[in-house]
Amino acid sequence: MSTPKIHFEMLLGRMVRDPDGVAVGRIFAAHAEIEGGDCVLREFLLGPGALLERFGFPLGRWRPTRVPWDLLDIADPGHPRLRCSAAELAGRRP
Amino acid sequence: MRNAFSSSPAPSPVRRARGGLIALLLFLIACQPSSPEEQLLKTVQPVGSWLASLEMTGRKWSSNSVPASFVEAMTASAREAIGKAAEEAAKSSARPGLRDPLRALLAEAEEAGRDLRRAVDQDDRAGVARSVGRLSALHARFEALTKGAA
Amino acid sequence: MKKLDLTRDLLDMQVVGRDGTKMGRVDGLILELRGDLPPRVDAIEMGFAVLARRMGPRAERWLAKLRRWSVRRTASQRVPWSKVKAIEPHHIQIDLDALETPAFAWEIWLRDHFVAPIEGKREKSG
Amino acid sequence: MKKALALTLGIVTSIGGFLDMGALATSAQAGASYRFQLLWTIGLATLLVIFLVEMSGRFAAATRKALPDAIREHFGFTFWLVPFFVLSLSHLLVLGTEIGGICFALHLVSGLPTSFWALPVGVLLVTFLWRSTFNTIEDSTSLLGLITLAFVVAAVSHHPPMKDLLAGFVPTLTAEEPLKYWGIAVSIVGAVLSPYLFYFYSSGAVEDDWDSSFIGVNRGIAALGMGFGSVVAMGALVVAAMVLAPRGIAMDDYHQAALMLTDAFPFWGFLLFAVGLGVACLAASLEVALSMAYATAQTFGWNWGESLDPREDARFGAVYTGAIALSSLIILVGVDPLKLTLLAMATEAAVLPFVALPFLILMNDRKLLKEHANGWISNTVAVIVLLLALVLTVVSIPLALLGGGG
Repeated sequence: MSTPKIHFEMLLGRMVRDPDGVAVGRIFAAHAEIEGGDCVLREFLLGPGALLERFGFPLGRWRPTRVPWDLLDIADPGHPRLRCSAAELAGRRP
Repeated sequence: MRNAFSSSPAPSPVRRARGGLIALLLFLIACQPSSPEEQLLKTVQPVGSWLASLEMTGRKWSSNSVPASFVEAMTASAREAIGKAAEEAAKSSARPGLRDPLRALLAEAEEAGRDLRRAVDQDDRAGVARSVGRLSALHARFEALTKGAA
Repeated sequence: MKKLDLTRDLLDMQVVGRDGTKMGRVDGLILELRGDLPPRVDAIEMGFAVLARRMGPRAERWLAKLRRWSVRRTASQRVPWSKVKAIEPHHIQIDLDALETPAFAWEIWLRDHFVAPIEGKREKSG
Repeated sequence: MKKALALTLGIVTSIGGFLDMGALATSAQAGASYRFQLLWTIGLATLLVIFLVEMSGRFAAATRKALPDAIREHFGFTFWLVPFFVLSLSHLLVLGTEIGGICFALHLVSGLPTSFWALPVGVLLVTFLWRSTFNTIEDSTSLLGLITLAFVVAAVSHHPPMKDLLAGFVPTLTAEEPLKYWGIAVSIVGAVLSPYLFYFYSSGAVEDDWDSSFIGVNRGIAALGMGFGSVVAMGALVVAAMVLAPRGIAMDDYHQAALMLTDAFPFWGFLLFAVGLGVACLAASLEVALSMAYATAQTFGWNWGESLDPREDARFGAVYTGAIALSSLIILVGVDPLKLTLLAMATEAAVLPFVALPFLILMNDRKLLKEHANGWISNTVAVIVLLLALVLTVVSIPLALLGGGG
């Protein structure tokens, strides 16, 4: 059990930057799934949209930026880094 | 009001707005009574209400509506308030024509309050009736004086 | 497969012990980073130390000073995910007895030093 | 039957929240200085408070959660921390004024100085809270509270001129001494829209364990309970307008208010005022102390509940005990009750947005409330309250210090 552990709550409100330091948005929510008794993190939600969603507010045109877990490096909760460029992330989104 | 002007490095807009508003209100207050006469009238304004309260208290005691202890408390706070006004009046630079009769009246008012208290302590109903009459006369004079000047 | 919103459904939720006593809140979540596998919630954390950390480093140092007077063995408590029995909209059920956890140290201390002396052996009616 | 009895929660909330020291003092002050001109502020405040109380009750019934509970859960600890802290401070001040009110009432009947009563009253409050369950508090205070109807009886017996009375419900924008006028207006709204009202009511609903079947009843309770408080407050205003104003007595001191009822009830009036004030403030102190304990326990997820034995929720008990001790201290050192009241009401008004905004957001969370979420009417009112709250926050403190003080 040498796997690193981090405090999830310390991620909240942190600004996510891509490798070039471009700001993508702040983390306000994260979706997980229960599988086989485990609670597994699937994606992070960034930006004001994420905050609105968390408050259960009618979203309107504010949509959260969704980042799949494997695209976000959270080893240092203080400075979450995107594993791809902001542009790529924008491209991925439907 | 320190909190409003609190010297935090970067005051938020709200703070600044509140600070400004307080400043404005203070400004309004500060220059409301412009002349010393108006200032004097403002400081003695509550006295009218206190005279009325003392009169009512006296009457109510005579009709057994309030206990003596209440008269005691009422006269005490009245004397305090009137005394404060008297001090201010003494300092005032208003024209003697207004200030001196007011000061005389305030002195009388304090005395009348004391009389009421004494009369009640001695359960002297006639005395209470007398000071009630005196208080209402004082109140009328006070109104005439302040209204006339204003 | 049940979906969970970690901030909405888990963090800051009421934690209820085996016997139904309110034990505290989910003040923090420990994520286990598993390399190629998605991160997994390893434990829920409760306690003032966790809250202080959320408030920032200054608060954390400040609390560390206060700890001297605390009657609690630990300022925070980790409940492994395996102990989490149910995640309900109203609370989170865990398979622990509140009285056995440090979360209740203060409760018990107050009961012994503060309530009991004043209350005496009174039996509550109604 | 249980639902009918639930009305007591409304009444006690109203007596404690509406008829507290602040509301009575400001109503009397308004009547004494402006006769009926400020009736509209009580009317407005009542309307708003009914809606807000209904919302907090509906929320509790639909989610089985009290407000502080839900706010921490929903907005996270870091969001809630500051409002929680500020609210606790204002709660302490308010508790101080209420305890001051009880002490003043005792001073009236006993002749002993107000500060003399601070400690006995503090001890009495704590013992009462320790010994009693939530229901006994509800029933006893709402029963005792009926005494305050004396203000209404007195008001009616004075036959106030109907024309002026009705005119009073139309805001007057041109009053002499506008600063004082608006100062009192703000204080009245601030005194009525007390944050602890909503904490207490929603926590109370959870204690009485309401479920969604109470949502209908809750409307009636909110309207009746708050209506009761409102009528008494208006009664106080009218009596002051009929008794104090004509004699030229303004309220510079609580002693002057004590004369209010002696015209209508020559023999009992003085005692009735003292008892009425004492009861209202007693209910209010219990309410504030409890809602402070509720808010704290719920924020940290401790065991809470007035119906539990203090052994079962020692921390909950410790909070209200500590709060009462601190607040009694304020009175013990002999702070002028009227000044304290005005300050407390100003802080209450100032913290209102902290409560109103999260409240408004929560009430619109359809995932949480489903079909019970706010409709457009409630939302309009909530938004009005929010805007009003922001205005109050900006003006309350200066106005209370400069104008409201008279």
